[in-house]
Amino acid sequence: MTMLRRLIPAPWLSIGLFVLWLALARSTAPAQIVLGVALALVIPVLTARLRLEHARLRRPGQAVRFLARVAFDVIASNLIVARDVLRFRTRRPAARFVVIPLELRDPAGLAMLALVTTIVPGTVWSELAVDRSSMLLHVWDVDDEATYVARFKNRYERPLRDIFE
Amino acid sequence: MSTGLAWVDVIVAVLLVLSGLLVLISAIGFLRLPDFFLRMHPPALAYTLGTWCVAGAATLYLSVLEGRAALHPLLLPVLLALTVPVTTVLLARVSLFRRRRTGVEDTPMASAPRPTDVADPESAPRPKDSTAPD
Amino acid sequence: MEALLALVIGVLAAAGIWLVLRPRTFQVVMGLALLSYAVNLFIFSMGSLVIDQPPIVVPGVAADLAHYTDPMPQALVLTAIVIGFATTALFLVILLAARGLSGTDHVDGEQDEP
Amino acid sequence: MSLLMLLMLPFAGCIITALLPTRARTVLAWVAGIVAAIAAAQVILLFPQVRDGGVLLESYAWVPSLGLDIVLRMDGFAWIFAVIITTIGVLVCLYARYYMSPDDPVARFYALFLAFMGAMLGIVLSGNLLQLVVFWEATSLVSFLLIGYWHHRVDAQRGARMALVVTGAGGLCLLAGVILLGNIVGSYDLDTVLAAGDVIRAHPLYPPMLVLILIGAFTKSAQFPFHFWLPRAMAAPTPVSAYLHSATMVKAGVFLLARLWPVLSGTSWWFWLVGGTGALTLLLGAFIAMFQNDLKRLLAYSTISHLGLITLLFGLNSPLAAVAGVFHIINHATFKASLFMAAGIIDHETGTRDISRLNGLIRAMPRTGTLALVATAAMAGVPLLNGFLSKEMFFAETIFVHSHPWVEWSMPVVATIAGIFAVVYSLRFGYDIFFGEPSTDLPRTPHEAPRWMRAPVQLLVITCLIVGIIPGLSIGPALAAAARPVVGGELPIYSLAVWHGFTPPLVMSLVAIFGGIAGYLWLRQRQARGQFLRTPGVSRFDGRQLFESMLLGLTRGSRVFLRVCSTRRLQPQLFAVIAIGLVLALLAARGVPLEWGNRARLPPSQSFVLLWIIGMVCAVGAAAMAKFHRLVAITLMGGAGLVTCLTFAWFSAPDLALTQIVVEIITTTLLLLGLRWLPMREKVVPERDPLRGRLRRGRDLLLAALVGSGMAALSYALLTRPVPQSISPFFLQRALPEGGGSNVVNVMLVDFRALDTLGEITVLGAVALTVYALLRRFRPAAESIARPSQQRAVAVNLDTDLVSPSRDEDAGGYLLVPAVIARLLLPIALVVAAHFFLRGHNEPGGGFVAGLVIAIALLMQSLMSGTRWVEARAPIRPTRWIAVGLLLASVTGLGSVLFGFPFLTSHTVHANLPWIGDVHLPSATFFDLGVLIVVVGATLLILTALAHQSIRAHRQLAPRATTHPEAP
Amino acid sequence: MNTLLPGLMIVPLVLPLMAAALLLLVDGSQRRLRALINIAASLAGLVVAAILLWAVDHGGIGVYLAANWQAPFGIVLVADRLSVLMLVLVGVVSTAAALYAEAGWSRTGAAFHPLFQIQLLGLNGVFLTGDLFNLFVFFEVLLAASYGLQLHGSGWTRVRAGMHYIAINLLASSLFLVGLAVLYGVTGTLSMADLADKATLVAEHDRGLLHVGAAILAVAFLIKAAVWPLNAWLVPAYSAASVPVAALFVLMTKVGFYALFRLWTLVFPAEAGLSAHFGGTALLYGGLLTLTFGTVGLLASIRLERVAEYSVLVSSGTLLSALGMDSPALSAAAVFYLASTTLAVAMLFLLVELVKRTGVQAQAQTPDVDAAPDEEDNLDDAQLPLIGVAFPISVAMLGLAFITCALLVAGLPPLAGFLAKVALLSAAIGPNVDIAAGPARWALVVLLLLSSAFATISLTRAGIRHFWSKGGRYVPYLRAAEAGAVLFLIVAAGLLTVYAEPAMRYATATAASLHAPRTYIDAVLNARPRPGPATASPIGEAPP
Amino acid sequence: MNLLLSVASSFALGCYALASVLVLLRLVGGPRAQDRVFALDLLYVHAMLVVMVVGLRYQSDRYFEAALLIALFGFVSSAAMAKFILRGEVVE
Ligand code: NA
Ligand code: NA
Repeated sequence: MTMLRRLIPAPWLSIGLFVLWLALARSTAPAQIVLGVALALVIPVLTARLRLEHARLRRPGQAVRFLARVAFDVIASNLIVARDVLRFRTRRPAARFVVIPLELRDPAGLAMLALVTTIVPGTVWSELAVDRSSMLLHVWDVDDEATYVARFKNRYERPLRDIFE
Repeated sequence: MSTGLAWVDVIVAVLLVLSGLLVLISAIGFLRLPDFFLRMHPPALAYTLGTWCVAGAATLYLSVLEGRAALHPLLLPVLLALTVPVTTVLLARVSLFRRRRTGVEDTPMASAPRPTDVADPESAPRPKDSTAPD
Repeated sequence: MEALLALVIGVLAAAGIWLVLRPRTFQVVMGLALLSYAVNLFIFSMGSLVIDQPPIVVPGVAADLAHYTDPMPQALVLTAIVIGFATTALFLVILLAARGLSGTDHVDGEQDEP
Repeated sequence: MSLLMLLMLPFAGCIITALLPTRARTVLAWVAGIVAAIAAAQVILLFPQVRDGGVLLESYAWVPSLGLDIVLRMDGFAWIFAVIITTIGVLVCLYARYYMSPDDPVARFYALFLAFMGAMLGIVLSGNLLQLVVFWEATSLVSFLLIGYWHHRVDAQRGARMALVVTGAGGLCLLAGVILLGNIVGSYDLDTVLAAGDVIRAHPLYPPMLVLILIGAFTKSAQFPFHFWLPRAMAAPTPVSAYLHSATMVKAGVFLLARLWPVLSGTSWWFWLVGGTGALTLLLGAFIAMFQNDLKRLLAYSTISHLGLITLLFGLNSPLAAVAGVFHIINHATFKASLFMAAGIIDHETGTRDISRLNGLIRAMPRTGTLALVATAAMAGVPLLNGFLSKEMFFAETIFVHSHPWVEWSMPVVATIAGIFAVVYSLRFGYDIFFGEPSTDLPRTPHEAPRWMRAPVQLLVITCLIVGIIPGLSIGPALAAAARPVVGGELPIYSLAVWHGFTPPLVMSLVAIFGGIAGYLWLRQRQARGQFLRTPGVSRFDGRQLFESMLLGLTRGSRVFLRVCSTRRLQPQLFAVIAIGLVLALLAARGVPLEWGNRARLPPSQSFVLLWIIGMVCAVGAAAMAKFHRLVAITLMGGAGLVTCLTFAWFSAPDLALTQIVVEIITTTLLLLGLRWLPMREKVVPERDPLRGRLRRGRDLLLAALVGSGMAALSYALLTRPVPQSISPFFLQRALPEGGGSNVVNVMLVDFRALDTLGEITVLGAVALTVYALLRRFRPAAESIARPSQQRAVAVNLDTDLVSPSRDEDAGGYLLVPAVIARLLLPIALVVAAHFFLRGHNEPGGGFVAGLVIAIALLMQSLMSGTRWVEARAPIRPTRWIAVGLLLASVTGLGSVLFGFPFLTSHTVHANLPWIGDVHLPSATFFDLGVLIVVVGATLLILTALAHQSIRAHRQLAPRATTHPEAP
Repeated sequence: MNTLLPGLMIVPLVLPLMAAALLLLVDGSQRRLRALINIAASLAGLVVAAILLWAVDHGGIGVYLAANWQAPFGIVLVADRLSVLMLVLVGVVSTAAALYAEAGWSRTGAAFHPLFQIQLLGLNGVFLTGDLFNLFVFFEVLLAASYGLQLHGSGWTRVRAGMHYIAINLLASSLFLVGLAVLYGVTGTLSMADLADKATLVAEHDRGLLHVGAAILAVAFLIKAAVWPLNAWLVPAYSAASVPVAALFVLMTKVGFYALFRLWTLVFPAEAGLSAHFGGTALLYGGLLTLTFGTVGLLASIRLERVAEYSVLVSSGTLLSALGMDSPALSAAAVFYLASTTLAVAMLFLLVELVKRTGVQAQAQTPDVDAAPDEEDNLDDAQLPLIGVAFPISVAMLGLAFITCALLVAGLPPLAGFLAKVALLSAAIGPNVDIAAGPARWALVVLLLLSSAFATISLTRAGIRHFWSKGGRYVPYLRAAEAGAVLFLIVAAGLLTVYAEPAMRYATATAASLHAPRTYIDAVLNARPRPGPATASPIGEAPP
Repeated sequence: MNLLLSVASSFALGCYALASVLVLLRLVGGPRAQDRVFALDLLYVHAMLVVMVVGLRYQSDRYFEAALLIALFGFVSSAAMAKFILRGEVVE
């Protein structure tokens, strides 16, 4: 186990790299597979010390579901923000900063949260408390802050805690 | 420039047009919105759906053209999603820092303990004398 | 298109030259960088200006200049870009050293002579 | 013993003496004297061979293609000179043994003395005019060192330098003249030249050539107006004066006049130039000599006068005069050398050379006094002494001058007046020193000089007497032998006798003698009254002052010239480069009107028009902002770079687009790293002269606009021309079959033009090393040593994530998200790099882009997690990477040499592996790997060297920070 | 050239490159090893260059097809008489400089040795390459290394001079690129030999563009050759450079001249029709102006290093004027002069520092000869004793070396410098001496003589100041490496003097072949790659 | 030649170019540094889109790598600038 652990310190990363290689190579020829496996094995070992320590993906299945949800949110928000931009003169969105208390502490999870808020139009990750106990979010259009916070935590933070912690 | 399959062409065309419009709207928003934090929202249109549309179009188009699954264009939105937060997170922090430094108190702090950027906003140099770039 | 590319080259060159002639070291380094854009585009424009004919040979396509763009200027520009990068880096560091040693960012280390 | 041996002997002696102990003056004198004596004996023994017009000739090839060979040639004239040089050389060696102080480091003296003897022999034995110039300049140089022998004395320094500059410059003129002469004749060989008199005199370039050669001769022989160096050269030790400045070196000039007399003389140019200069010098030298108070100075001016006399004789265009000239050369050498030696003895014994202080010495040193008086009489032209004979011949010649009536009339008068002057100064030398009340306040108590110190003087004086009394028997044959070559082989009829009857010359002699005595008495009277203590009237002829002020003026003028014609400022230099480039390009285009070509134009694309407009706006914006808003300028330049990249991509240059992007990113980061050490905003210094500033900016703007337009026009002209018959199809055809890759650009980089790439990565490596070396000693500007204002604004005792995030071992603070993402991107970037590297040969990519991808990925880690964090985990040593990369690339290149192919020839290994199939591994891949490694190493070296400055600054600031209360 | 020797042509490139890489790998503490590698590599370069010189002189032009591609497609290395002569000069000067550097200069900053070798690579590359763009690359190699070496030791004067030097050279590089791009755009080739052929075929209405390209290129070269008024960078840059580097830099101005000489004789020979001697007048007058400037500068020079720097300008001016006159005889003289002046000025640069060590003790400071008060004559012993002051051995040796060097620099007899001057003067005056030969010829003659005279004046002035002093003098220490380096150059100059005839013959042959470039062109274009596996294997088919 | 795709891609390219011009106005006009940096970041994204669409238009897969590089590294310059504005130095 430890031997395998040392050989493949980050299995998910290795898989990701292997897929990345095949996609880049645009081929599944034997030679490319051999090369892909080699890179997927070698690179994580080489970069082991430069990676985030203790980062672990615990629930891959949930991760996939989470990403699908985010994708949906992205598309929906895109349309909303596009509409709001076009009619900005007549109706201004109720943009404001929202403080969101956090239970998520894992750096990878927090990064993922930042990533999600960034790519979902309508939210901008602005600041994280020093002790990671809360974050500041700029929101494009929010009616009720409390509702929004609850929805946000439920929709994004909880799944991420499940996945990373 | 054609796959020979009409439905593919139509889908690709629609996706391209959609992408163009989204990017244009995002740029309009970026140019016209009055506040920096407001301006940070519309660009997401460009690097999410604007890109997704093109990536989807390319994937579809190339796959049909080459007769095999050409999934590599999809790497672009993925990589973009990974990298774009770096700049936006930093820029948001920049904007907050500068607002607080110049004493604009309309931005709340994240929580207690307060991550204060400036010891005493009053004693901070005025923007005119500031050596910070603008 | 050709006229416009020529115009771009001209504007880049003019901007670069203008900066190169300025008295501040930082202006000079920016000028040299802009000038290198102009020069690279200039070399590039010596080849045939064609669209979608990269010099990557495809079996079955006649290997001549009617089907591929001229690879030579590209090879030259590639080398020139690298060398330009290196020299910009060097000039930047010199500029910093000069700044530290002379206390001013004037190219001569002193303000204009009377 | 051949002539070559004769010539080499003094030089050999020079080396031997130089190696002997420096104060062993007796040994040194013996060695030098023996060398000189052997040479003298050798020369004298050669007399039978040259007596009847025989010529000894030896030739050694040196540079035949320049016409410069070592030709040693001895005829009677050269022989008599060689005799003078060697015999007086022996005497001076002996004399110097006693003259020089026991504490003097005389090895140098004797070495230089012998070297001079060799050089002088070289002149007289030259059978090739270029060779003559060689030895000519050698005598100038050695005389410089001899005059400056007592180099701690300023007079010696100045005198030496003046002598060198005047005679050296004269030598250069002589060189030019000789080369002209050689080109007229077609040879530098003396015999050939001597046979070409008619051609030479008829040549249109004869006057300039003559003038150049004469300048050489006149400077050496101290003729007016170049005479002034000789008195100054008296700062030399007296043996040097006796040898160089009376007997030998100053005779080189008249030697040359005599040597070339057969071919150069006989024209009115010659008569006026040579005769005129001689006459002037004769008079002037004698006149000034009368008023000198320094023994050696007096002798020096007398020498000038006598040299003028000889010059005048040669200038008279008459064979008889030429014979007289030769005769006077010999006579002057004997009496003047002895006089110098006597003066040296007096100086040596009394400690002074001041005539006004020296009186009645005949009592203290009767023998020396007697000898000196005889020699003085010879100098004055008293009968029964050799000086009288040649002077008599001179007087005779002045009477028979055929020229302008005015000249015919004035020549004897001039000669007589000069004779009077000579008697006056001779009396001053003789009577003033040796007679009268003995002086009592001399630095040393005078007594007779050692016997062997007087011996050389004795010998010379005896010679004067013998020649003076029995000229025909003693000097007759030698003079005939010497004069024959000078007059071109046919001697005129002359008689060497003391008594020719009561002739006009005798009358002139008598007038001179009695007039001289009268003049002396008159002058003494006046000087006793305090008059005429300095030379009256000729101070304006003082060439020395003229020379010195000319030299000083020239030096000052040259500095002004340099200030005007050069600059230490950068902007004018850059302006000159650009402006000259523009002007030359415009001039080159002139004559052929610039026409646009007729190549089919590309259809315009609106989107690209827009993009290019963006690019241009960015470029202009960057230019406008670079002064006060550096960050903005960098941002705008990024925009311009991006548009450039898109242009490459659009116009079928994917490789360029890739490279441009990564280079752009690295450059921007680099500039930002540098920006840390520049103050954010410059103080706006009000311009001292706003109008001038505006004018300058207007001028620069105009130039920039002109160059821009020029570049645009040039590129448009070329863009619209039909493509020339380029060599490029070759690359397209061979890339795949022979280069083993379908990406032609990459195949060019690693195969067709791999040498370029090798050079390019070397450049990268060299620059990185330079940057590293420079930054190791980096000292930031005072105002940027402190932490940036953004960081200072954050109080250290506040609990904020902005206080140095690098304290966190893991990602933290405001950099948490960026750091996590950056670390995830690293493996991704490595896969991408591998992708670019491996496909580069066939598709866009390659080692360079791959290397930069890796470098950026690593840079990103430093950016987000701090350099120290990265270096603790990835101990990369960039210099090693550079070295390994360069080695790999060159070893790969050498691999082909092992197989007998040229450097960098690409080979491909083909293999068929089970399951995987055909594998092609071109050697170019290893070359490209070398490129990759160098690129990673060099880029990282530059970036980390720069990034380390911040760490250093933090470390230096750390002690200061601890004085503040710090948060836990 | 026989079959074995072309293989040697790559050594001047590979040797310094690999030496540089090795030097980077050798730990900084192993000084001896570094010094050994550096000197050995330089010396080996000299030996190889000497063999090449012999081979080229006896066997004709050597052509090396790098990467086995035929000209004009691949990059060709060409060893003709001029280029191997330059290689030999690089070898001699670099060996001396490498030796000298070990006395201390190599330790005053980082990466001296690798940069030194890279500089040699650049120089050798410039002289060997037959390809215009490759010439650019090697220019950049030598410049990149020279930037590093120039800045070696840091300090404000160095950095300021370096900044100016670099800025101007970067601009020059841009001009180089633009010029060569235009030439490529007009002729479609980069091989110099092929360029010579193609240039004759350029259509009438394109010839103006060809000339524009050549003119822009020429400006780039002229900056390197330090033509006036583009030479203001030289004096500060050279005087700021450390001693061995300054000696090496003497070769740098020769690079600009070499490039002009090579290209102009190839592309614009007398047979080039409308383009014959293109720009010759500009070169001539540029050269004369430079010569004037350098000559005046010599006179103005008080400090010895200034004399050396202005001597560089004098050589440049002389060479350019000779090139501009476009006469084989003058070119031959120029080639000989090139060799002698390079050795001479390099030696002078090495001597500057040593000579300065003879600095007189403070209380016995001798005023400048010119500025000394005009004293009354020393008639009395009381004023100053008539007893000489002995020279310590080291000063005596130094003095001899200085005199030798001064003779070489000023072109005084009997050394090679004089022979070169005679050759130049003789060629400038010409065998059919004609007063109407043109003012330029006579101007050249006058300037040549003046430069000698002024060099004599300022060298004497400097010599007096450093060697002749009123009072006490420090006995300078001379390290073996320093003395060895100077001696090495003296021996080289001595050989050039003694073997002046073969050297002159060589120079004449060099000039003759440069003025009849057909042999060069044919040699390059007719060289065929070695058939091998790469060329033999058919498309897409793997050999068994 | 499929007119539909040609028009659609031209339209998309036109939109990108126009959008870039708008972004350029922010880049030039600011008002603050963060606006400019954000604008540069956006320009990179636009450039990537342009490259992709051009590739699509010419049915070429060779433009993909350029787009890939922009997607992967386009943020580095702007991130470095952001950090510079925030901290006054890029690497601490
Ligand atoms: Na968002
Ligand atoms: Na007296």
